[in-house]
Amino acid sequence: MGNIGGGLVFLVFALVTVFSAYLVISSRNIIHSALFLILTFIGVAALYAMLDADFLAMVQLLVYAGAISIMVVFGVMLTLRGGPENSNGDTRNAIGGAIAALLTFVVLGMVIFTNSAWLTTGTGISGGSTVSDVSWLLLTKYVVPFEVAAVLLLVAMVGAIILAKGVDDSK
Amino acid sequence: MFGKGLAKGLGITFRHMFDKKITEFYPEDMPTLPPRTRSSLALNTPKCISCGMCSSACPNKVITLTTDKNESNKKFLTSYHMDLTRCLFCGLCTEACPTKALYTTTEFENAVYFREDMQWDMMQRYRDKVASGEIKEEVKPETKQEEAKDNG
Amino acid sequence: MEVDKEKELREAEEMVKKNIILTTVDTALNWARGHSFWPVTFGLACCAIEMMAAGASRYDLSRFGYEVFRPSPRQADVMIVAGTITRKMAPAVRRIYDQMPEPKWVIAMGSCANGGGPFVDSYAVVPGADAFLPVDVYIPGCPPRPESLIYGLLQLKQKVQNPAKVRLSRHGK
Amino acid sequence: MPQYGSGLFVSIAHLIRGLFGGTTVTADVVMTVINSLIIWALIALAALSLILLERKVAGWMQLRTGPNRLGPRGWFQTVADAMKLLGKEDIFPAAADKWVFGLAPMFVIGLSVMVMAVIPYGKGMVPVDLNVGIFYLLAVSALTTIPFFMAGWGSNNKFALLGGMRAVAQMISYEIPLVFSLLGVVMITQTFKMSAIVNAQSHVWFILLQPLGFVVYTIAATAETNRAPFDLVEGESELTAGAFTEYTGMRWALFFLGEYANLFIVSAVAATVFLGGWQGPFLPGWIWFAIKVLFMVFLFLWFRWTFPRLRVDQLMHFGWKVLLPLSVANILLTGVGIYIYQLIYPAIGG
Repeated sequence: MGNIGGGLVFLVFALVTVFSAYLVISSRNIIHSALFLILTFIGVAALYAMLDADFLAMVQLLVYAGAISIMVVFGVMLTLRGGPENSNGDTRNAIGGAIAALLTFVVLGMVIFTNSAWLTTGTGISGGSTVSDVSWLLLTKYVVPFEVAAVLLLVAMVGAIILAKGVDDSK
Repeated sequence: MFGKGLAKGLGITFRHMFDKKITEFYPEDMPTLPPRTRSSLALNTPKCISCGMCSSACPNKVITLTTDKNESNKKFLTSYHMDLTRCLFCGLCTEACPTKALYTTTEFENAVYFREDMQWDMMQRYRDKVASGEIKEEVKPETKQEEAKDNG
Repeated sequence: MEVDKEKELREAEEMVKKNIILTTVDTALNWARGHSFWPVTFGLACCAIEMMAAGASRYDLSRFGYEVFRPSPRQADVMIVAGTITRKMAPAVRRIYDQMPEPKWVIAMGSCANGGGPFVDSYAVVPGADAFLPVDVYIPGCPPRPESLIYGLLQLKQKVQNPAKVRLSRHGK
Repeated sequence: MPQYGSGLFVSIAHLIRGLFGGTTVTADVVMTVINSLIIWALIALAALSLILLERKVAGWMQLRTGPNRLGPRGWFQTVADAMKLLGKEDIFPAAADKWVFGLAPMFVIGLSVMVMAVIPYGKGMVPVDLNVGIFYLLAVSALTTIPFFMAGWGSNNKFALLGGMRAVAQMISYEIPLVFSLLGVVMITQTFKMSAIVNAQSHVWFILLQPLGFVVYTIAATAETNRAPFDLVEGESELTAGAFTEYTGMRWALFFLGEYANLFIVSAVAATVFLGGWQGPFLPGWIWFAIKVLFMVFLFLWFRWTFPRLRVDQLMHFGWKVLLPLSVANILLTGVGIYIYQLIYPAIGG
């Protein structure tokens, strides 16, 4: 019963995720695309939660659905020219895009299925909360990648500030 | 210090929560308006000598009155209408009235449902008031004498 | 005239509503409506100052639940036309009225909104709000006291809660 | 300390559960349905009573009486308002983005229900006690920006769009201090679980250990719920009704409901995290919780009827240059404090 129910829930969320991801690229109105993107993120968060990765699910909600997508919307609105209708028309090189997407998919699949470390499907690192485990790993084993990511974000932020301030023409 | 003004403001609003309320409970308690409030107009018909001063004093042609003469060549009112849709309640008409027959009142419950109801028949209103006992019918002694003379 | 027709239509609508099932629901809704008129935040001239005074502490419209002045006509129930309607402003007033959701009512506050008031002879002034709006209650005064406005709103409450009574008051008189 | 009647609702829940066979799936499903119904009822009740309370408090602070006609002292005023709003015309603007416009109010209320599922209303009275409770709460309440944006966009109205954009900018800016202000408590308790955070306050409330965190939380929460002095989203004098300009009747009432549900939620979170939740002597836990929530609600109402609205730039300035550094400083102080405590505590023989 529980398994069937779980499978059903998974199916629902998977369908929602995939279908809204499809609508992101097929919507004519770019704002609708952005809103469907948010729905995709929420669906992915639900899938994470079903995998017992509750912390990751919440980060997905908070960061991607709550903040990043809003930033996307802001970006769209600041750069949108003309009306929103048909703002997301057919891409000129759909074939090239399809090839790129397929290649990415194949590469990811190869990484996942050839690397045995990805295939572990056992239980989590510990039965307790994933939060402490994640934080422990972030500040010990993966401290260097973590800090590198932070520096990357810092660079992006400095770049944004410089762009926002503009060039001083008087000098 | 930063935030001192904010704290002071919070203090003031909090104190006001327990202060005496200043609301006047109108439909339950009728407000006692100052006697010279100009909220409405009334005509004391017997006092009126039909001179038409009010009508000519009005800046907006609110007042229309018609008069007639009786057999002793004395004018009396046949109709007295006020068009409230134009009235300013400025009181110039009451100032112009030599006998103070027209006067301002403090009645303020004048709201009506239909536009026609704002055409006041002042003589009718006077009769209604007398009928409801709100004011006593005033019979001037001089009028009586004159009537007596006429009769006699 | 346009407005008269609108009024007639509305009364006809009222009559159609009077079938058995809808009557009770209607009574309940009318009861609720009569206790919660939310006016549009909107004033045209000096009468608006009295309207504000009616909302403030001394006269306190909130006792009746009428203090929720909504800035957007979409959420308002009653429009208090407070002040002189110039010919230039009339279309804007009409538009605000059109934007309000049914059921909606109009109160003409003060002589100007009733019938042009002191400016009735001016070429620039509309002689009364009922020239282009179906006015429900007229409040004479220049401007009316806050109490007068409260009385007007209570009259409107009477009208909303007992629609038949007001119709009778006209024809019975 | 004895608490009388604190197990009332828990016993009722056990009784119902027993009727459906204790730990079976049926019982779980029934309990879930009942819990969600209770949350819906709670939202309706909270909104109706808080709106009335707001109008009453506003009246008292302005030396007037507030609604006093319907029922005893005007208690049924908001019932009449709700009934009236049910009977209003439902207008869809011709140029509106139909789906986005229509769905936005439902999302607002849906998110409120989702958030209210993890709040501990009393001892053992958490509908869903998640491991990541408080983080879940923050994550879901971060999503509340989206319906506002949808409302602003979908209305196809200048005022609405400006209001929606303001809502998004404001809520994103104040989300960060809000999250950081709660982080201090999480550092002390070392858990995200709401019930565990309440249990950790059996000796001392966290408002005493985290006064700065409480202040930052209160301010950020005021902004997060779009209430004065941060009600720029709905700034009547400049934006008509902001994102809600085109909404009529029940659709608008859902936004209104969501606003007050949010007020209830931030107050409940403050009560849970800083004021000891349902902990308290003598009275049942859920009554203590209600008292604390009401205190927080009153605080927010008090702010609203005291302070004038901020300007947009002042709002952003305050959020990024005052609240954010303060909340980060709070995290640093808490870390140092915990470190010192861990040094000293063994030394004094703990």
